[in-house]
This record gives sequence, C-alpha cells and structure tokens, in this order.
Amino acid sequence: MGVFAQTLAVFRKDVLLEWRGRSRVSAVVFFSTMTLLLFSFAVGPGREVLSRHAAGYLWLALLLSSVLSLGESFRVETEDEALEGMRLLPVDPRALFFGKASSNFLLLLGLALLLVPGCLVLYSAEIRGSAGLLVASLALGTGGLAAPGTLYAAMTARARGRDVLLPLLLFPLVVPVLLASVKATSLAMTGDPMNQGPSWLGVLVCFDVVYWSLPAILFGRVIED
Amino acid sequence: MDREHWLGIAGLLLLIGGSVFGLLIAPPEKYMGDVGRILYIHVPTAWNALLIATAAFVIAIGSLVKRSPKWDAALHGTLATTALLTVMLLIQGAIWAKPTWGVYWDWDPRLTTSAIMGVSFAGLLALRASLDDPERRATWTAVGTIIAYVDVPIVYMSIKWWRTLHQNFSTPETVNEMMVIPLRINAFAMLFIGIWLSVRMARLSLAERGAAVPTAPASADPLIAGRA
Amino acid sequence: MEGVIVGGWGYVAAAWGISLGLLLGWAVVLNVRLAAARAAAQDEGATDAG
Amino acid sequence: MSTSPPAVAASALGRAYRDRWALADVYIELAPGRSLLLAGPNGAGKTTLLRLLATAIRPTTGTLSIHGLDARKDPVEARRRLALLSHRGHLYSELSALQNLSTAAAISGREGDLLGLLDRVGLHARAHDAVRTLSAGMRKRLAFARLLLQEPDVVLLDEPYGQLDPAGFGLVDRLIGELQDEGRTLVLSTHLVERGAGILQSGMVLVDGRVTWVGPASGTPAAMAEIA
Repeated sequence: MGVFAQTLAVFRKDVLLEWRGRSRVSAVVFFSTMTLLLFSFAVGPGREVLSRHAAGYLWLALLLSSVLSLGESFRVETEDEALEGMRLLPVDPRALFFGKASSNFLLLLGLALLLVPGCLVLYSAEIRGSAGLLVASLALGTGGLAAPGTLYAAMTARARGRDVLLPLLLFPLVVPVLLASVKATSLAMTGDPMNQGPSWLGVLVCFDVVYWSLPAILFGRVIED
Repeated sequence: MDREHWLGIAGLLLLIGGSVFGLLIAPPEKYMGDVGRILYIHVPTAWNALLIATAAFVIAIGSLVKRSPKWDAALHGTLATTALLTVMLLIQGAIWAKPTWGVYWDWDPRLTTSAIMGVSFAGLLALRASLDDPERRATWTAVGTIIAYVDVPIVYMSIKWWRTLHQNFSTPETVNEMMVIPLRINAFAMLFIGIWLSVRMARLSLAERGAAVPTAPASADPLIAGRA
Repeated sequence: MEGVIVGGWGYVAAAWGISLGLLLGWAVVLNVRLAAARAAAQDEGATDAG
Repeated sequence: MSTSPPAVAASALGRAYRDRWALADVYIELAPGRSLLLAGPNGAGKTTLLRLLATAIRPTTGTLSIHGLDARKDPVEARRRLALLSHRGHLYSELSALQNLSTAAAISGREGDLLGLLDRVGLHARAHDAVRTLSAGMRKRLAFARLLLQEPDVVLLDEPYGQLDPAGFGLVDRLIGELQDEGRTLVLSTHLVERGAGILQSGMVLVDGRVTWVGPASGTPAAMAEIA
C-alpha cells in the first residue's frame, strides 16, 4: 500500500473529524471575522486606508486564526492518544503528515475564501485585478501556512504552554509566505498593471515546495516517543 | 580548569586588541566618519552569528542521527550563543542605522532577517524550556533548528524582494589595510568567545539535565521468559 | 560628497558598550549557573554515597 | 525446536527515563503461538514492556525482533505483524465506532467485515454512535475490535480486563481463546493473575523494572504471593 493511498485515508479521517467538530470550526470563522472588525477599529474608519491595506488585514486575520485551528486539529489527536494509535499501524509517517497537513490546508483555504467577502464589505475592497490571482494567492499562501503549522502543532500540542508556543515558533517561520501572499493578494485586489502577480505566485510555489518537503521528512521523528 | 578557558582567554585578549585598534588606531571611515567604527564590532558579530547558527544546524542533524545527550547539549550551547549574538547584532544595527539612515529601523533585509532569526531561535529555547522529557526535547529542538536555519535564506530573499533599500556595508577588500586589521582581529575574537560561550552553555545544559543514566546492571545469568 | 558624518562617538560608545556588556553579563551568568549546577550535582553525589 | 524465528525475541531490553530505569534487562523468547503472562505490582514496568514490544517507545538498551524482523530497523514491517491494546484508547471520540474502525482499516490497507467485528465485541447496536457517547467498557470493546481488525500475529494486551463488566470478562476470555486457537502469539499483562494463569502458558513477574521470576503461567500466582 503506497504512501499516496495512506495519505488519502488519513486525509479522509481528518476531514471527517473536522466535519464532526464543525461547531469548533465555525467558532474559528467567527473569530477571524472578529479580527477583521478589530483591524478597522484600530486603523479608524477611513475607507481609503482600509481598502488599500485590505490584503494585509485579511492575511493577519488568517494567520491569527490558523494558530487556533491548527492547535485544535492536534487536540483531537492527543486527547485519547489517537495519533499514537495511527502511528502504531503499518503506516508511513509521511502519509500521516501529508494527510493531516492537507486537511489543515483545506480548512485554512476555506476560511480564506470566507474572509474575502468580509474584506470586500468591511473595507470596501474591490477585486480590480484578476479573481484567478486572488484564489491562487490564497491557496498557495494557506498551503505555506498549513504544512509547517502542522509540524509545529504536533510538537506544541504536547508541550506546556502550547497556546503561546505555536505562534512563537510558527510566525517567524512563515514571514516569507506572509510577505509574498500579502503582495499577491493585494495585487489581485488593487489591480496589477505591471503584471507582477505571477512572479509572486512563483515565489510562493518555491516556498511551498520547501515548506511541504522538509516537515514531511522530519515529521516521523517528531511524533515518535 | 576546563579546556575551553584557553579559547576564552585568547578571545578576550584579541577583543581588547581589536577594540583598541578599531577605536583608537584605525582612521575614521571615509563617509561615515567615526560612526563607521561600529562596523568593527558589528560585522564580526554578524559573521559569527551566522557561523555559529550554521554550526547549530550541523549539530542539529548530528543530534537527530546520534540521539546522544552530548549532541543535544552542544546544540543547546550553539543555539543560546546564536541568540545572544543576534540580540547584539540587532542593537548594534539599530544604533548604526540612526546616524546613517536617520532612523533606528529601516526594514533593511539583513537587519530584519536577523530579527526574525533571533525570534526563531529564542522560540526554540522557549520550546526547550517547556519540555520535560529529555529525549523528546532533544529531537524537537533539532527539528526546529533545522527548519529555522533553512528558513533564514528564504526570509532574507523574501524581504529583499519585498523591499530593497540597503546601503551595502563596505567589504574588507575595498577598504584600506588599517580597517581590515581590526575587522579580522575582532572576527577571531568573537569566534573564540562564541565557541567558549557555546561550550560553557553546553556544559551547563548537561549539568542541569541531571546525572547521566546509570548503566543498568546486567545479570550474568538472565531469566528468559517464554521458554517454559 | 554629501553628509560625511561628523562626530558620533556617542553611537560608537553605545554600540560597543552594550555589546561588550551583553557578552560579559552572559558570560558571568553562565559561569555562575554552571558553578551552581556543579555544586548541586556534587551535593547529590555526596548524599547518594552517604 | 522449530527453525522459524521466535515471534517475540527481546534481549537485554531496557528503557530509562531521565536517571531512572523503568525497565531493565528483560529477555523474552516466545515461539509463534505461545503466550506469556506479565504480572507485577503497579509501576513494575508491565506497561513499559508492552509499549516497548509494540514499538510505541524506543528501547534505551537491547534489541527486539518480531518474527525475525528487527523492530528498530524496520518498524513499519514489524507493526504489520503486531497490535497493542493499550490503556489509552487510541480512539477519536468525535468519530463513530464504525468510522474509527474504517479509518484504521483504510490506513493499514485491510478490508474486512467491520460490522461483523463490532458484533463480535457486542457493539453492533452502537456502531453509528460517536465514541464520546460510549462508556469506558464499551470503548475497551471497541479498542479490542480495532485490534482484531489488524489480524496481528503478535497480540499485546495491556490490562484487557480493565474497566469491563463480568460479561466483558467472559468476552475477553473467549476472544483470547479464539486468538490462541488461530495460532497467534500473546503477551498479556493483568492484575487478575489467577485468571491470566488459567488461560496462558508462560509467566513472568516484574518488580521495580526487573524480572524477578519466570516460569510456567500456572506458577505465577505463587510467585506473586511471595513478593506481596
């Protein structure tokens, strides 16, 4: 049985878990909407400033919520040591990683897509560039958050003070993803006359390759006892 | 006396010599004047922060392979030293930026990368502090170090693309001999002191880990279960 | 040749002072902690033996 | 003596936590189809031994092979042949009993009559209920079903009678009998020494992480009475 089939099985399990725990997922959605509101309170009601920086606020809201949903995704794994149960099956640890990271990616991408209308309404942002660029930047960016986030959440879920450790470890790591995603999303929202969008997407693809391959190699060591 | 003290003493003497040379003997820099003397400590700090971070990366790989307390202690030592040098680097950089650029912080790629590297390594030290099981602590620190180190060039590139506003430091090749000497002396001074600090920290890490596991007494004639 | 910076010894002193201070401070903290940890280990060893 | 390698072969197996040996110097040689009873007071190392045998934790010393496979070099292959019933349920409380089973089946690439399995442990009626709504005893039964699903050659049971009602006791006895009839190798720890001694072949007593007695299972109650 190949890594891919195992990954699919793990992914299916995690999506099922998210569906079963959808009340918690919706709480994360409300939290991120709340942060969007808070940014406008912090900056003031100037419509022009808000719409110009809408992409940045969107990504900050995503980043803050990602920590919650990543932490949550490992709480269900450590509760009854279910992850250990998975690990003791004849399974490639990379499959456990890819499955978990993919489901976290799916969740974050869904959240990102939900936040876009929020930005359009609250910040009077518009999509003057291409919608394709917008979706691509959200997908590649959340991909870059989900993979290292999954690795670090697996660690911090079993450490004391996990609520502060996960952002402390994850945020500095994903600065490149944040920079590139904000740029690309911003170009999609405010217009992209110089056609810079594709090159930022290219940068994000490179980051994603690194951020998905390195943790996959190391994940097996992280979850062993 | 622990052996590494010789390195510490050598580093201290070199640092005194390099400081005297850099502060009193070398001529002021052509454009920056006397403020340029900050570079005699700043550049060696930067070189050594990166060098010792690289050592931490290599040791982290070794620690994952070897799984021994000594490798973990060495990793702890180099991590702590890197964090310290990075803090020094940031403070020096900010002080240097004020008269040069007019602000303490200018989102310059090198300075910003250093800040992020510092936070990453400090985060790893915080992760260490929150774990009790020494084996898990060793593995996770090593994994985190590998990822944080690989991230450094990525952060640097991304910030460079994001905003390019850097005035390059003079490199030793383009400045006159009197400026090269204090840079070189201090580079070795900081290297020796950095190694000394790392070794001291590693010893402390080993000592605080508690007594080594005593070897389990093996019986000469063991009871073998299951044969009955 | 605009803006050759004149003076600035204050900045130089601050940068060197803080750097050397940090180095020295950390070195002292480290060695004190190491001595304490070693003393504690020795005490423990003595009680174990006794 | 057969020429096939033992189902479980442990040599000088030990595990240290910090400066304490939870288990040291354990030797096991269990031929396929044989069974071993682990007895000993709380904290004697029974769970540690079973977790070592299950490759859930790494040994600090010693070697372990499962049907000739080096458990350290080839853990995935070894795990294909063994399964552990643990204190920890290893269950997802949000998922239904059936979903827990189907997940384990899909990941380990096994197919089987999952509802039939649930029927075998008396959980058929609760197949679609979330595990969180099941009682402790029912979770134990579900964990048993999960173990049976893996059709392990080596069955590791840590306190299988724990949390069960008298009907559950009978069920576990019956399942153990079936597993033995199918020629599977069993290692079982329990405080119900008399009960275990009645159905297993070899015995082993652990005290403070050391093996103090090995012999036929029938002799275990007497050996336990001695240390009490």
